[in-house]
Amino acid sequence: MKDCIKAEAAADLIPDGAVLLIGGFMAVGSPLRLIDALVARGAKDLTIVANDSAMPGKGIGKLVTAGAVSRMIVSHIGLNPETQAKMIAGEIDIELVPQGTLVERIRAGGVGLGGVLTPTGLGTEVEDGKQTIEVNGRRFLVEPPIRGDFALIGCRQADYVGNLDYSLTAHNFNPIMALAADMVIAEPDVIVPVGVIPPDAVKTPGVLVDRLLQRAA
Amino acid sequence: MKDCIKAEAAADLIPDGAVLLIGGFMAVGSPLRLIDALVARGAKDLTIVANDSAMPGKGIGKLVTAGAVSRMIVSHIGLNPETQAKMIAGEIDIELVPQGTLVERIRAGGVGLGGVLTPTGLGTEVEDGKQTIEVNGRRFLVEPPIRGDFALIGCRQADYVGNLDYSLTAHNFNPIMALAADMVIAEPDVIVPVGVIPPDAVKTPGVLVDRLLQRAA
Amino acid sequence: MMEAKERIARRVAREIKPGSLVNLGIGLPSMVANFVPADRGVFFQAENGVIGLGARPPEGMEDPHLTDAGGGFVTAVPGAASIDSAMSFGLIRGGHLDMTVLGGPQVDERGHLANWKVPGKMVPGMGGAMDLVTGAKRVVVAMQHAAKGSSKIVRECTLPLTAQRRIDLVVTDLAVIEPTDEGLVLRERAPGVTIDDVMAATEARLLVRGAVPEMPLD
Amino acid sequence: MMEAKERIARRVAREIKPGSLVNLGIGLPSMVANFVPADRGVFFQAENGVIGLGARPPEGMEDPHLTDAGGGFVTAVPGAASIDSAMSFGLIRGGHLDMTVLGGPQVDERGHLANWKVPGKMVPGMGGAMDLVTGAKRVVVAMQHAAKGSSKIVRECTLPLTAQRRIDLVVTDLAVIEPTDEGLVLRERAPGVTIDDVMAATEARLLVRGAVPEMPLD
Repeated sequence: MKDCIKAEAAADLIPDGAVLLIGGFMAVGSPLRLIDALVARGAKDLTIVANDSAMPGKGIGKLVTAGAVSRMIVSHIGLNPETQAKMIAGEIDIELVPQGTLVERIRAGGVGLGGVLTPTGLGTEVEDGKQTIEVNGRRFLVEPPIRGDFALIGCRQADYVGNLDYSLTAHNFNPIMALAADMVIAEPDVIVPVGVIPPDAVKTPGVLVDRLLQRAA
Repeated sequence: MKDCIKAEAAADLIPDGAVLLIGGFMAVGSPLRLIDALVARGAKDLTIVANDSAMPGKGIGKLVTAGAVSRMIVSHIGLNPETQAKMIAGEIDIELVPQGTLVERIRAGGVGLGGVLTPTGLGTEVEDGKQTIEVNGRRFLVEPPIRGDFALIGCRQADYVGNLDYSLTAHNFNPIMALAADMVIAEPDVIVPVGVIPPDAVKTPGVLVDRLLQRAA
Repeated sequence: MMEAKERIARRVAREIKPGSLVNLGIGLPSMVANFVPADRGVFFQAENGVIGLGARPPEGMEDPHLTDAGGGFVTAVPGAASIDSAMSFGLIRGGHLDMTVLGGPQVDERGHLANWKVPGKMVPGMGGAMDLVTGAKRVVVAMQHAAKGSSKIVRECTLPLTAQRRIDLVVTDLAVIEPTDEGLVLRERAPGVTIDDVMAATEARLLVRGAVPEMPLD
Repeated sequence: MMEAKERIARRVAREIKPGSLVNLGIGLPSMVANFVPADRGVFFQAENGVIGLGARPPEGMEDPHLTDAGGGFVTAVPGAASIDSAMSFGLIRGGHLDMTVLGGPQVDERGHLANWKVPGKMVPGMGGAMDLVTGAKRVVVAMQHAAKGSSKIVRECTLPLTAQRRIDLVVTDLAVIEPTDEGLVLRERAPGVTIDDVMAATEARLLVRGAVPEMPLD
């Protein structure tokens, strides 16, 4: 049985300066109550690893607006002008990573691989300063793994032992991020008894999950 | 709608000398009717990439007994004395690969990665003759990707557009191998109408599958 | 006369083969789906997580967990599959995607695309564009021939490249152009547009190899 | 007196922490599960594809799609999850596995394990052993102290190594031994066995640091 905690208690577990992997794609599938709780507690100096920074007033965009973020590793910030403005003003240090490379770097961090060998980015600015390697006569970028202190996961159902499932386009980065952090906190839409999610439907095994967020009051 | 063919027709598609990725773990989850059809057609000189060679009279073991195999890339042959005997006699060339490295090499072949960086095998015979690389101050083996001419996939259900699901420990290498071959032939227990496998339950999208095996007569 | 964007979308739709897997970028490229008949068995991928992207849902029946890469509500067609980002980009990077249609500020004579950054002005990030251009079997660029009076088909990209891979086809409101070893070959012209009109509107050198028929737009 | 294998399995079971994820090798290590109370919330992983491996099914109710890594029929406990080989070894290699219990012909003074090949005699292949020893948080070797009269705890492995990682604990029918920076430390002895008995049965040098109590075997 997993510990089940309130959003405020979860936000208290996460210190300023932490590296957070946050699931979601334009806020779809993001752990929205966890994000709100981090904003409410006045979190500072966070490093956010995520696909994107959503938009002002939505998902990760709220953390940007609140000034809680000092660094981001993301693939896209085009729909959040605040993120772009803060980057240009030097308030947020941003590393832009191709989306497929980003998810593989997180997976590498989660499954114990030493890095990712990919042709994506070769011959572009993404190659600048990077290690490359030749395998079977082809050249690849060597992209290092990414891990977080915490992974904040949005999901559809969790059962009492922490098994998770996801819905439609709300999967996105969540199942991969659940592999790659020291502490994994899942925010399910509903929590169900053991057995409601059958073994073949489990997408994140409970052994990966450390805490569940209580149901919304 | 996918082409649906008899096992004999599938075996005729696969020429002697082909490289086959075959799913299954000790024959559990293996495409058993496809294997029988290959044996029946007298296939020769196959390269088999699989977790293991099962045991005499079961799954891939039948291909070994029939003399259809000239090369294997596998993690374990301990339960098939015939495979070991044929290796020692020089009849089958065997590359032994750690199981986790094997599945990652196939995945790399399937998702366009240049190779796998892993600590598994460092300081052992597995390192002999291999390229290594240092990333973030740690040393890793560089293991090259694996692809097949064909992937032969065992699954539970297929729908008419080729979406697949799997049951319990019969998943094993199947979902990964379905990514990594020029032609993917799936052998389902049952074929069901579109919609019977809901989107969230699909484990191999039909776009990866080229042919379905007809139901058993 | 047909609106420019619709003309581009209709022409690109003809490039899509029955039964193929296709990714459409946001903006103009996403219009292409409107001109692909449902009976062709084409599956559209939204890189955020679905194979079998469908049209907008009926008002009031939107699912907040079913959106396209721009965050807009969509539906899923029968036979759709949910995928996570690792599978989504595994398909893109592993050569399983038959075609991608992308927009872009610039294409140059070597067939290079630049579409993710305008230094000093706009840095949206590459999102999935670098993976798509590097990994898709076929890359089609759908864009206006010119923006603010200047050609978007240039001698050499002045903006940062999206990939070193040569794209396969450019479809604009004026022409269809194929990058080749020799350079950009003019394949088709829009109805009522002459070869000279296209040349005049293009900064890059265009080669003429054989006939240059009008674009089919059925 | 308790049979040797049961003694080993009982002692190893005490190493398993509540709520942990544990992989048991085939043979002797698989017996350990019999001595772990169900209420401890331990999940056993079968590397072929299930988290939450359970005991043998009732006669006639076996599912051919639910087996352990040796191919034998098993059950799944409530809360079990099916996993494919990529996830299974992702868990093992990514440091998510709290403990693995493996057998082995040889452990040496540096704590190296050799358990996948006897050159010229038997080449079963490493299966998951190299990944398990490299990736698990804790590696416990469960084996007979000697085979055919000769010690399996040796000065230096003569068989090919499974990994360069130092394993964490060895449990035999005679002793519990912990590999350390200084060498192999004798931690416990079997009931009725003296320190001298253990030393005499062991090729490797064993260090004694403080008390060497009898193994608890409840």
